Amino acid sequence: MYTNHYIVVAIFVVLSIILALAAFVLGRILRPYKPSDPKYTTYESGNEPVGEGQIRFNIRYYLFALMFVIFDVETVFLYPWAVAYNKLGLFALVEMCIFVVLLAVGLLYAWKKKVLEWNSV
Amino acid sequence: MLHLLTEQLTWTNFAIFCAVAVALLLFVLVWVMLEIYFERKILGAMQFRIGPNRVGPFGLLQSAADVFKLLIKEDTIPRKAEKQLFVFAPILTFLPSFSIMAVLPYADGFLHADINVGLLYALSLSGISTVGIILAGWSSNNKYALIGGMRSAAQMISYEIPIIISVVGVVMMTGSMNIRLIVEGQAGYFWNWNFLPQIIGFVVFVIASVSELNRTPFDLPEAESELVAGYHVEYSGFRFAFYMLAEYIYMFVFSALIVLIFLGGWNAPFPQLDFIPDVIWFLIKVCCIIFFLIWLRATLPRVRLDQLMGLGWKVLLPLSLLNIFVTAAYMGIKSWIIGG
Amino acid sequence: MEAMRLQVSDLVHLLPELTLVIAAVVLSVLDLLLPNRVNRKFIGWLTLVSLIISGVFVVLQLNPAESIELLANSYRVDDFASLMKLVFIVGTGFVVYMSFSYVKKDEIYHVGEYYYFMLPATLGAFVMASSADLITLYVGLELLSITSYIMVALRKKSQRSNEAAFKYLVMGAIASAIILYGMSFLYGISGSTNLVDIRAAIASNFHSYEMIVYIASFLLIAGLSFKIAAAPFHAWAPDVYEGAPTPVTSFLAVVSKAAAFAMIFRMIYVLFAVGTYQEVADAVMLALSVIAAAAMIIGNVTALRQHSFKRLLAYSGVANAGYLLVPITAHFSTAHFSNFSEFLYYLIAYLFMNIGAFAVLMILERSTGSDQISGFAGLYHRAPYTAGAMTLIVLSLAGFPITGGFFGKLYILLGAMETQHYWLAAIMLATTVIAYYYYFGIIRQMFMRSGDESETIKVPLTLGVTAWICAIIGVGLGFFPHVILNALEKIFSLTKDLLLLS
Amino acid sequence: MLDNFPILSLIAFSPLLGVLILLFIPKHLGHLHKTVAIVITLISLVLAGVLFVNFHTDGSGMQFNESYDWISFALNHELIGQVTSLSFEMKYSLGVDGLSVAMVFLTALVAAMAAMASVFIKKRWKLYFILFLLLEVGMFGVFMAQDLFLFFIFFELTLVPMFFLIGIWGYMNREKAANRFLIYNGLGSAIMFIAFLILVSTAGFTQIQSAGEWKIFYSGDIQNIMFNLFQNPQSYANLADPNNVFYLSTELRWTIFIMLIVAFGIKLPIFPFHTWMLKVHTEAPPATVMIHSGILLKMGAYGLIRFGILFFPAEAYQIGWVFALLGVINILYGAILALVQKEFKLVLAYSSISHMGIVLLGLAAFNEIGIQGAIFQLVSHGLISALMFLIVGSIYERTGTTELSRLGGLAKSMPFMCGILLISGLASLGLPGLSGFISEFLAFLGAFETHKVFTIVALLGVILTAVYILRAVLQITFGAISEENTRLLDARLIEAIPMITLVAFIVLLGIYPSVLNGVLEQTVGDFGYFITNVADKIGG
Amino acid sequence: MSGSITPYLMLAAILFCIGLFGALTKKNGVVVLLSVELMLNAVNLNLVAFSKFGAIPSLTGQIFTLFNISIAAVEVAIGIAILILLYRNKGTADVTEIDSMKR
Repeated sequence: MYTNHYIVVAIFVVLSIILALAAFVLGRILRPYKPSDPKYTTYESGNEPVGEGQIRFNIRYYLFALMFVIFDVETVFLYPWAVAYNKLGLFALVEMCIFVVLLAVGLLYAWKKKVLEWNSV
Repeated sequence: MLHLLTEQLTWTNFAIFCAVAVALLLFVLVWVMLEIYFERKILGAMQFRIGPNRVGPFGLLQSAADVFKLLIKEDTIPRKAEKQLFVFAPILTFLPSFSIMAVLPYADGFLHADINVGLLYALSLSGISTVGIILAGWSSNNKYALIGGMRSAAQMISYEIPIIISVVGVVMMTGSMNIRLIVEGQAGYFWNWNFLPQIIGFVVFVIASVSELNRTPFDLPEAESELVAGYHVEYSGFRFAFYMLAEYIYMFVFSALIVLIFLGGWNAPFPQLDFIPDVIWFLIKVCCIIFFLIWLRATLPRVRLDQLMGLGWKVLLPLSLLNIFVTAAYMGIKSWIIGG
Repeated sequence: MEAMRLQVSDLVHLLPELTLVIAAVVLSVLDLLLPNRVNRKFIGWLTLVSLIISGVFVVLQLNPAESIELLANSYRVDDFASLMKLVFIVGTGFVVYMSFSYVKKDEIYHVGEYYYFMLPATLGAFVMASSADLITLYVGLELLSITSYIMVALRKKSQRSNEAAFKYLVMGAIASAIILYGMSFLYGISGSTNLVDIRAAIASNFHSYEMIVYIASFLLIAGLSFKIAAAPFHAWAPDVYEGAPTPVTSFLAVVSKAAAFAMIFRMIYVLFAVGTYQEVADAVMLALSVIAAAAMIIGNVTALRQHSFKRLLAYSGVANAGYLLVPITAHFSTAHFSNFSEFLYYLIAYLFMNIGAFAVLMILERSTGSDQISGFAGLYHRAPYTAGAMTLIVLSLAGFPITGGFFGKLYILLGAMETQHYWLAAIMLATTVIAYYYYFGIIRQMFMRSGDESETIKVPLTLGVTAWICAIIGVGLGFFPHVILNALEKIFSLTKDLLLLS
Repeated sequence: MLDNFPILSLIAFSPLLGVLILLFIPKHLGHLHKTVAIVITLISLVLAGVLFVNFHTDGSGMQFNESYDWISFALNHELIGQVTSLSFEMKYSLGVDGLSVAMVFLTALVAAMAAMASVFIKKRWKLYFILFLLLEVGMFGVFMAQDLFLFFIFFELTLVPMFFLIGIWGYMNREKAANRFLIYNGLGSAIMFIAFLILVSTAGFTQIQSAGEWKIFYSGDIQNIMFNLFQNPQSYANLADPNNVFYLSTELRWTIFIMLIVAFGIKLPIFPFHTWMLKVHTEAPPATVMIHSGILLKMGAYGLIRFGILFFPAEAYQIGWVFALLGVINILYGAILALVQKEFKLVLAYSSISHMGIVLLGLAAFNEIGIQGAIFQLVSHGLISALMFLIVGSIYERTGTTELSRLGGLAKSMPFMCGILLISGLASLGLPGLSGFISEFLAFLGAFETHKVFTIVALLGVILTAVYILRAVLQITFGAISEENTRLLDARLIEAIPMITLVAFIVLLGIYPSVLNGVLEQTVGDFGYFITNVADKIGG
Repeated sequence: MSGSITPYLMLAAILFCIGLFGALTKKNGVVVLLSVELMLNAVNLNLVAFSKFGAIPSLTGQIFTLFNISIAAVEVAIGIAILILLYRNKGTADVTEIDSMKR
């Protein structure tokens, strides 16, 4: 039964959740609880926090996220092809060449447009 | 184990599955503690220090003590934090790390689940941890945490692509994404292993793995000196422990993946060494990789962020794309020679 | 299994597409590697050249002895596709040519991209026209749509352009999702994505899946109506048209729309026109005709209230989408099977009318800086030749004889009459009369109002040439429609090229 | 003599020559433009005269036929059995019968006069005359076309230049008038077009089957449609069968017929559709109104006869009383409203409505005399109203007003013009010896045979006509003169020539109607025979 | 393994409707894009369900899904890019404020 494999996987997932919950419950029982105001302030090297915590961050992060989305999803096509590579002919390789070249052009584009340069935090 | 998996599911079988899983969990927890102990020990040795030596014999129980300390530590959630997400984030980071272990085979016939897209499963689940890290950074409502989280996310997603593409070559050679089959495809001795024909993929995979693990020289998200502790700056107690747990489990997971995909899994390198059991070989190889990782940490300085990103996108990604064609060419030549 | 696979020899049939792909890649690399100071205009010329080369290949493919079926009939090189491709090529070619006078560095920062993005967009349209498979159809649709989203947003610093792009994206994506949802049901009942197989599945067990067939076809119709901007799914069009750079607007109005029409035509006719149950065909045609009627009425009536010429053209585009839907909904009758020629002829006329109108709009935008209709005031005095061309174009748009627009409408109406769609024809004519009001409003502005007469308008070469070419062809189409239509009849085979009856 | 000579095309497209010449004359040479235009219209007039003279008065059917394949293209027939060709045909085919000849000559005449009267145009000569000549092409074409589509094309061709002529050179509310003209007429032609298309897709569907060949085609050829409708019982249009999509059922016939009435009724204009025409008459420049009232309105009547009545004689016969009723309403409504108008132009506009009512009444008679009267009335009113508006234009140019109260006693300052005005007024009210009398007399005579009551009521209109015409004309000529009107100049030569010419023709028709009658006789006879024949067959 | 297709179709329909509703009503541009993705994923679910339990099960549905996934990714990438652009120029990602072209 092939499902069995996934049941095992499910067991692992559940188990890790149980572990986490158990640990937190255990911790709650064991740990002390002595609230004081400074404990609950946001940490900022011991100073009073300045401004908002959720600051606007650099646009670069988005660009990388976009790059990631594109390249990550393109692997969707690489994997099926790779699995069946032995059964496909030379022409499939040529097709994949074209595909990868297009990907590479995309990378080159990002490169030349300085998307890959990281120039701040 | 394998034959149980092919049978109809019964309650007994289910119980056995659960028991084996729990056993693995316990093993992993112990393993992680040992890992931390040895890391500190080896680092100490490399830096001409002694390392932990007080708790237990040779300081072996030092890690256990640390865990216990974290367990009984007061756990604070900052007032400004987004509480639900803050609580949820460490679990989300930890969960995939352990779940990946379900598909790792440890020896011939010794595995938990034999999924035919095991490789994909492993690699894609590792991506989910990134979400936990971003959540941690965001929900803490702390500038350091946010920047750390974003950096970490940027780094992880940047290196995930080379990782994923670099194993395409292996998949091509094996014709399957089943990790067990990948290992069986390398049956034989070290000249049959994938790391030789896949040398580019291997190198890319190892380097990217180091980065995925956020370890030196790519440990920017945690960069103590600039970001205090990165995304988990606000975490304490056992929530913090979960990040550490996840990190060290990932160390095991990625080492195991390197071994399984490129280094022949449980196969012995020389015919003379066949007498050593499979599982031991597997563990030896994993230990070697882990040692290598620790060694790196002791040796290399931390790179700059722009260098890090540049390496990932401008070197590793093109290399991994190139690897696909190198593999294709290699396979073509091989079949040409064999097919004559 | 071997038939599924693409052979090297098949690449010959894909030459038009390959030309575009290669040109797009080469041009993008070229654009990247050239230093910044180099003027990017030559990329536009190269784009034009590659379009022409591709067009030559398409022409060479016309009227093959046997329609070429690639990849298990999922990609077809037949005359339906080739003719539509020619329309796309001509449309895009004009858009590129007009752009030479439009693109200004301070507004469009990525001149290279601006030009070579036309190529993948056209390629998407090609794929839409050539496909007989849901997957390739969808991929083509998205290739076109996604490229268009970017092109709309190319005026980076313009808030309107951004807004338009976002609206277009969201609406387009929703429409795509709806189309896709419909497609998934078609796949569900047939287990295949090939249109011919789906038709067979519908025919063989229609009654067990009646509901699903209806749901699927209505979802498809709704989604595709979005793409052709037919009412009541047209809300995005005016805003997007207004916000986009004007040549891109004309691209959307002509090529995008034509491509979506190609897709509708192919899908509806292969799936429902013959060989299936009459009732489902009737229901689909009825739904389409309701949309056509709504588009004609809403488009024309709303256009009456517009002050911006661009928005007016958008609504006129909505109305024209309605006109173009009529031959599709007309279906067949005892002696009426010429839906495609009617459609294509009007599409060609529409192409030239619209491109010409946009060319004149661009001339005006350059001189007055706005796209208001009042900008036409006294154009006759300021730029008499442009006003002359515009008059011809407007007459064609309004459907006055003897112009392409008139004969296009005539054939469509005749088809509707031959199939007894009297009400649809009546609506079409009534709305045409409504349209007189706003089309002649432009003429009124040009000839009867006095603008700032002292200031003469400098007409950029490419725009003036485009406007006049379009005006002349528009009128020529009216005088010699039979030239095109007879050629079309010689080339096009209904059973082989459209209905895929093999 | 003219049998193989393309005289019709020559007439129809002779104004295009003028357009070509005008295109190459620089803008500022205004007078040159005018001269060219007048010469060209005179050439057309001469040609039309040649046609008129050469017309075989005893020949029935169409004469001077010219027919060329213009647009003919194949339609897809892959799915229709053994058919070898399926096509659509649109012919360039011209031809004239008595009715057409009369209208063509009228057109040429009025157009030439209007060209001369264009002295009132003060700006943009070049464009004006180009449009004017294009308009003339359209008008000629309408009266000659022997193909439904060709007719429609020419019909539409008159719309655009007219729109410009009104919109650019009109008075204060010119744009509104132009718009209204466009929309109403556009609507009319749209309705007409639907009717035509239904006709073409049913009665225009013809098949020719011979050895091995099976050709079918759709055609807009009028003769072909008539043949299919009446002479060929085997044509699909006549075969009642629920599966026959080409069958022209009774309902469909009625639909088309009513559509045609409405379409041409708007143009004519019949009572409820007349509002646009008032605006045009008051706002358009005089020369344009001459054309409009003199010819364009006649196109409606022409279409009504040619397509409404001749295509659907049985239907027309059955609702003949409706025609008569509408005619009476038009006559009385126009006359009564003309009576109360304060503006001379509006008086004339309503008088046009009233006079068109006479046309309707004449047609409603469905006998030779009635039809002849109707056609006579078309020609006569064309001449009279052109003359009247010419004078109005002259007066307006001098006084700047057409309000009756502000005009008066003009006979003192411009006796010649007032004399002409008086003559035209008398012609309009039907004084014997002038053309108006003949036409009204014939129309009423014909109508009395069939619709006695309506005719008697309509006769009231004649009295009213006399009243309003005399009221207006006498007010202008002999009323109290106002200070500023004393120093007005009389007609210039360029105005006098058209006035005299038109008067001459009015008088000619009045005292020697055979000029026109000869041309019309055979045609009208054919019409009458045809109508009664078909109507009898139907049993109406 | 016996399966009925109905639950999958129901789930897909529900997801699709949620997505459509969200795409048409939500204020935040990002949420709108998310909703669109939800619609596309509902379709993917549909396709995969059909490919397993459809009238004629076949792999084509899964291949279709792969295409959809990648296209959806591209779409959202472009969407985010445009949204960022908009945010830079306008300072908000609230789609209800995108109205500069309303008259």
